[in-house]
Amino acid sequence: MLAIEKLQVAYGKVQALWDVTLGVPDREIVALVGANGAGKTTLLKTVSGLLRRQSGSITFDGKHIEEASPPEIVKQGVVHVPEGRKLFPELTVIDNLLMGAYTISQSERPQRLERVFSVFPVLQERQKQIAGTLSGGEQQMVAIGRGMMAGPKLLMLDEPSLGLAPLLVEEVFGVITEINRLGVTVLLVEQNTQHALTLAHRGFVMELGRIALSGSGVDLLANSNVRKAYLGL
Amino acid sequence: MALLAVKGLTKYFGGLRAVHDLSFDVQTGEILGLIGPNGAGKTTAFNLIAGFIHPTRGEILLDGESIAGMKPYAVTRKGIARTFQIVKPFRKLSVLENVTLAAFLRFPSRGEAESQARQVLERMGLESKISALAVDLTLSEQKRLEIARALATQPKLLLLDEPMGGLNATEIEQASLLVRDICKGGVTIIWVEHVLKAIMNSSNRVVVINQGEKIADAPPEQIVENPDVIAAYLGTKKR
Amino acid sequence: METFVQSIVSGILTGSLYAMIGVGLTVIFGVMRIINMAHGDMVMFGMYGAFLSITFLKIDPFLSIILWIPIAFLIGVLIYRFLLKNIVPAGELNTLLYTAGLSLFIANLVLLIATGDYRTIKLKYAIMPLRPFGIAVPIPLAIAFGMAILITVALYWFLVRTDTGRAIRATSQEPEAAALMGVNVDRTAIITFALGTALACAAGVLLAPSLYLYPTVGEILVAKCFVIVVLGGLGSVPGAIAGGLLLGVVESLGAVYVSVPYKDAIGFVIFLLVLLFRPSGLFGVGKS
Amino acid sequence: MKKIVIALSLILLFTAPLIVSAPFFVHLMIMVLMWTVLGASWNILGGFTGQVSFGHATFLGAGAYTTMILYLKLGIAPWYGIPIGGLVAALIALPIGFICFRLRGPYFALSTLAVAEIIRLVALNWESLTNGPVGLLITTLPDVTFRGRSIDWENKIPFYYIIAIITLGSIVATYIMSRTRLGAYSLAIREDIDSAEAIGINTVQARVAALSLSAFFAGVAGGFYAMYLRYIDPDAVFSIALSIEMVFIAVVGGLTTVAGPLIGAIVLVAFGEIFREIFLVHFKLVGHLIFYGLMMMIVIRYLPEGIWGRLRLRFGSQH
Amino acid sequence: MRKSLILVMAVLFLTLMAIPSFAQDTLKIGAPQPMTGPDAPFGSKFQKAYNLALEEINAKGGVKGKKIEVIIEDHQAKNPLAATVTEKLITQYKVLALTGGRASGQAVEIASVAHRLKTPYLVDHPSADIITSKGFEWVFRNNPTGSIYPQAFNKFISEIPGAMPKSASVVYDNTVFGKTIANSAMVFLKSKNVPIVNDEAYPVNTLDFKPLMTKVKAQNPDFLLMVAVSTTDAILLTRQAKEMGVAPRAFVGFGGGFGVADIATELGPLSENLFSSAAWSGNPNDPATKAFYKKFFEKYNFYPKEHEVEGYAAIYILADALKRAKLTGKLEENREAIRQALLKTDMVTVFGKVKFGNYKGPLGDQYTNQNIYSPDHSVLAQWRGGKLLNVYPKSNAEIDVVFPDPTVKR
Repeated sequence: MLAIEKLQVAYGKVQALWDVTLGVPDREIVALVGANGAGKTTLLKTVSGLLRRQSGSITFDGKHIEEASPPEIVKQGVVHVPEGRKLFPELTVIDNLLMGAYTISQSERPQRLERVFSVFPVLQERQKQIAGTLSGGEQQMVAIGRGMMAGPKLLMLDEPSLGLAPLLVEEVFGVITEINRLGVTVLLVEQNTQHALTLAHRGFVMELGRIALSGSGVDLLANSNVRKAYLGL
Repeated sequence: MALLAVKGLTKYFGGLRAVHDLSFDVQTGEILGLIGPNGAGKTTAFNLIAGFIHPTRGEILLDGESIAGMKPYAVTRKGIARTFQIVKPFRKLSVLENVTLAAFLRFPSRGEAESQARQVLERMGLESKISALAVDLTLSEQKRLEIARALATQPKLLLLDEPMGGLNATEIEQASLLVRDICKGGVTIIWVEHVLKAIMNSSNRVVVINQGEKIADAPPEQIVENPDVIAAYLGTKKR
Repeated sequence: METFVQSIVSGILTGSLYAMIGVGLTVIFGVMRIINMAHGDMVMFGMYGAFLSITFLKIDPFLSIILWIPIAFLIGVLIYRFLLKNIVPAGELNTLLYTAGLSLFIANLVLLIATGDYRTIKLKYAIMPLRPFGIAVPIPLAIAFGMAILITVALYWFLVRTDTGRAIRATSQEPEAAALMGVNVDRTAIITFALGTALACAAGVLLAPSLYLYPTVGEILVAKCFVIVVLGGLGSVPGAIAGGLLLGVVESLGAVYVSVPYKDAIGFVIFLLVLLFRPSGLFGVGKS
Repeated sequence: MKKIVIALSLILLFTAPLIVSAPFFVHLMIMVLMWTVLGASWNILGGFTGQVSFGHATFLGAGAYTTMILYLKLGIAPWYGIPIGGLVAALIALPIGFICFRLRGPYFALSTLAVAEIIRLVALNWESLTNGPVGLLITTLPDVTFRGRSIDWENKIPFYYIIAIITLGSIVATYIMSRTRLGAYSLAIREDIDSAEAIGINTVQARVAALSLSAFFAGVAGGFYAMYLRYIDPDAVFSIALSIEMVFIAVVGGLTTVAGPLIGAIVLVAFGEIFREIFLVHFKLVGHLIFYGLMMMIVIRYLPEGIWGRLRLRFGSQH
Repeated sequence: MRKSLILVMAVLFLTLMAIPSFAQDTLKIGAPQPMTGPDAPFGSKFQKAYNLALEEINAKGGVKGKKIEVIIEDHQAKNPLAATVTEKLITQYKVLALTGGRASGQAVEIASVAHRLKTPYLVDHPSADIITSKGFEWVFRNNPTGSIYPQAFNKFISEIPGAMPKSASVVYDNTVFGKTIANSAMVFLKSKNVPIVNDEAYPVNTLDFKPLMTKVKAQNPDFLLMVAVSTTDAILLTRQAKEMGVAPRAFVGFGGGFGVADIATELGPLSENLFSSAAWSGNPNDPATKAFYKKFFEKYNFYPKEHEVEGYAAIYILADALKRAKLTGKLEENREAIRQALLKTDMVTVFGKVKFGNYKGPLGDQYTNQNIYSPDHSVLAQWRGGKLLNVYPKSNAEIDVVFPDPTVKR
């Protein structure tokens, strides 16, 4: 569904991605793991059009999207839930969600909202609350819900468990599985490697701007190389 | 006596508990690794020690003297220097000027400060870049520049906030050597890092924090066996 | 007691117009980080607009607002597109000086065309004030107040209820995330600037019957605008409304109970205190 | 090469009124130099520390009033009054600095604006000291003998040399600042205030020091203003417009440069005169400020680093 | 970069073209005025008045066979610029004499420069006392000083039985002008033991006087004295005083703001019986004034007031001096000759009689070259049916005074 080939990206003079090739098959959860600064976020930002590549190609459903603007990419069905949630802190929950549906016609919105509320019942209760006053976990749910409002074919989640207590982490991962069951393809960037890989159909390990390892989630988990890449043993 | 002693350090941001009842010591000559998952409170702990934020509760003692609540410049004058996670060089100034500025703290005359700065830059392997503007350096060079700048204040204790973040494998190797070298030169180091390989290889001791609290404090080889640490890092297995 | 009530009423009447001008400035700042020194000149545009309507078109100035809001919006689009767009990345100080130049340019262009003569708008129905409960309420200001409330409510509705409005608020809070939602940030900037201009112009139309107008009238309003916007928190719309009303009331009470010559100083002292102790403004939501 | 340029500039500075002796041009040169000092003063704070002040007229006004009041009420001659005016301005800068430097960025800028307005209103209403809106006027200056000859204060030449020396002082001070610790610290603060703190710089103290130095020169220029123009009133010397003009001179000339303010002042005064001459006197149209505004916009748009700043980049000079 | 270079070149080129191209054989008078900036409206008023006077004089062959020319420069209401343009007019354009100035702050700079550079300066409108009380022997003033403005009012309350206020509120703009007039009026009232219940200075161009009037109303003054240099302020003061229900026996306005036709058109019935104590209100019965009004209206399509009359008169006074002065070829001598001629001026203009002399003002200042008829120019007028009619002193009166104000319910 999403195919990235030989992607090179740089911030000014600093090269961030080297020859990254990666594919996300339809209806799967793909986990992208790796240390801080390995280039995971850069990759997502490039796919969503916030950053421009130097070379390489990105295709979505067979169409080239390297040159498209962020709004165009959203309309194609690729939605990026950024790291640190990036909610609109002074907007209410419902307004945040409606912002997610910015590219969607008015008539379809109630239906979308309903779907988000069915996944996150707590957001229905809190829809009038100002987003900045929610707890971390709730904010993450708003962020994911906001992403879902655009009706994505591919949802890219950047560190959804970041800064959450273990119980909430559980919940978020549960939600991700559920979203996937609803037919949405998920590209998941995580530091919580074990958890992410358990969940994912397929995983890629990034290191220093390159894809270091890839394989099915289960295989990678069993792979002692992964442990080595992380704990230095 | 420990060079630095942190006792019951606590910081709340509004209702958010960033650091809670954190206590640890650093002995002179040590490299202490400080690790923990994102959002665990490592940078907050650094900011508290360096005076950038003031603790809600708790004590920070340097050589037995309390430095909690001091302004950052005063802390630096006492002998604690730091680097930043996201580099903050003086972008439009030359590399030499960046470091000279820091050297002014101990050498009020420009001549002496400059020669001190040149020495430090040489140790950091930046002598060839001396007249370049900081903004034109690579990330790895900028990280080294920050360390050089910190060292030029002649600290007893150096706080490194993710010096390896964003570096490639060879650069990480070089940086590890550099850190050990600095320590040999008589500077005690507290080091926050995500590149665990490096920290495990170089530290004398590692403190692990999670959600603002200390969960382990031991030599590296014990840390990697610690089930709490593994859980904090890799996440608990889905049951 | 009557004195007190009268001061409060007068303060609120004037404050409602301050608020409208402030809201325009604050949305522009929120989305584009432009401190627009030419904002007062947009008010001046509106005042001349009202004058033109009654003098040449024989349209009641308050009615003519329907005509001038879209025109001002268009002017805003043109100014942003051709004069401001490229300067914004140069930083706040340069943008500020640039708009100061723009202000000189606009005011003196009007001076050349319209000459410096003072102009007035005479309304037959507005000579004696209303006197509900013995409190004097001048008719032009009362109408202006009512319309200012209508316009502000309409604007509020626009910002809260419509997609574009929501996009404007979202962009001012998290531009990158807004882009990820599919918002065209560039277009939002144009709309916002045009909207701010239209608001300033509308305030001018409403002020015109209560004031004299001349090309450099904008100057006396600019400093007040800043006070209002900072009082409410840079970028906050409810803040600017509250800031405007607060400034109106403080000036009014200060003039009565402290001293007329120092009434402007009171505004600035409060301004300074807010800056020092609550730099995010009285209504800013915890953004540092 | 550089030394020759400096020597030539100095010679030019001190012989200019002998070469161009028409009194009007001497007057214009005096105004240019006065604006240079004001631009240099703003540059010391705004250029070096990056702290944008919109209230620098405060210091000009403080200097002007000090000089004037000392002369009119205590009979202290202006040549003592001018430096004292500078000192008073520097002293006033201390509390302003300690209050306003708690704020950063646009908030600092707006706070200076507020302080300036408050001080203007105080000057306007404290009649026993300032004579309120009526202002203060001096009609004659006291006798001074220089090398056995009495100085003719009705002539512009003595004023020219006084302001030339003050200008030289401000430029030398800027140069020295760029070479010393305070200057270096200021640049560090401008570049990154957190890093500056981290390397042991007391940033509040350094900024207050820069502000005081800056205020000193604005105050001295104010003292000169009072003595040369002989009349001051609060709206004239404490106005926001005056503060903005100082910013404009510094920015147009080139921030952080030593020669920038001089270039900025020349451009500002010259264009003001030229545009008035062309449009008002020649074509009898009130269009000169349209073009002045347009010129401001064009300069900021195409030369954001300032005229001297751009030339300096091109020729690789340091100052 | 390239664009700005082109602009600079274009400007330089234009400058070269613009090198003064004045006719050589005219008699030049310089007039610094605010042509731009906040005071721009006044600059254009004076420009119109000067032009009318010049047309008339030059149509009759000018003075000594030469035409008179007025060079207007723009000081933008900025003091340093006023000094600069004065220097320029005197030394570059080599004018024989100066007039204009508009606001007192700038006029003080002009007077100071003119005095130093020994060029006669005829003040036509600025009224700050210091302009003629600092011994500037090159400075002459036709119009009254600020402290003379309330003279007619002072006479009125002293001479009409029962008119002496029992209490008075005084509000004035915080300018040299407002302050001087208010001081002068208050000094007089205090000497008559009238309590001043409000003494309020307000900033020029205040948008809202309601708070101030609320405060005044609370004192319930017997007389309300208002000083306004700006017409906006005068209109808003009167309107809002009445709107707030301030109810004195008399509303008395001082200063240019209260003498303009806009008062009647703007305020309508609210202007009825409002007093205006002014330096000059023009006697419409005088044929010269009538003729001037007519000519002015024909040319500009509006009736002149104080400013236009002052500007127009100034040109005639200078023309008269030029006529009498013995002009040689040398500029310095010519200027001295004009000064001498001005010292001997004794004529009548539309503004009234002119003769310059030294005497003591109402506040004790020693005036130099101040029109000795200034105190007599002061008249008390009253707005009646949309017209400003002189009511006091009797010799100048067009109609009987209405006092106390019957429209006010106390």
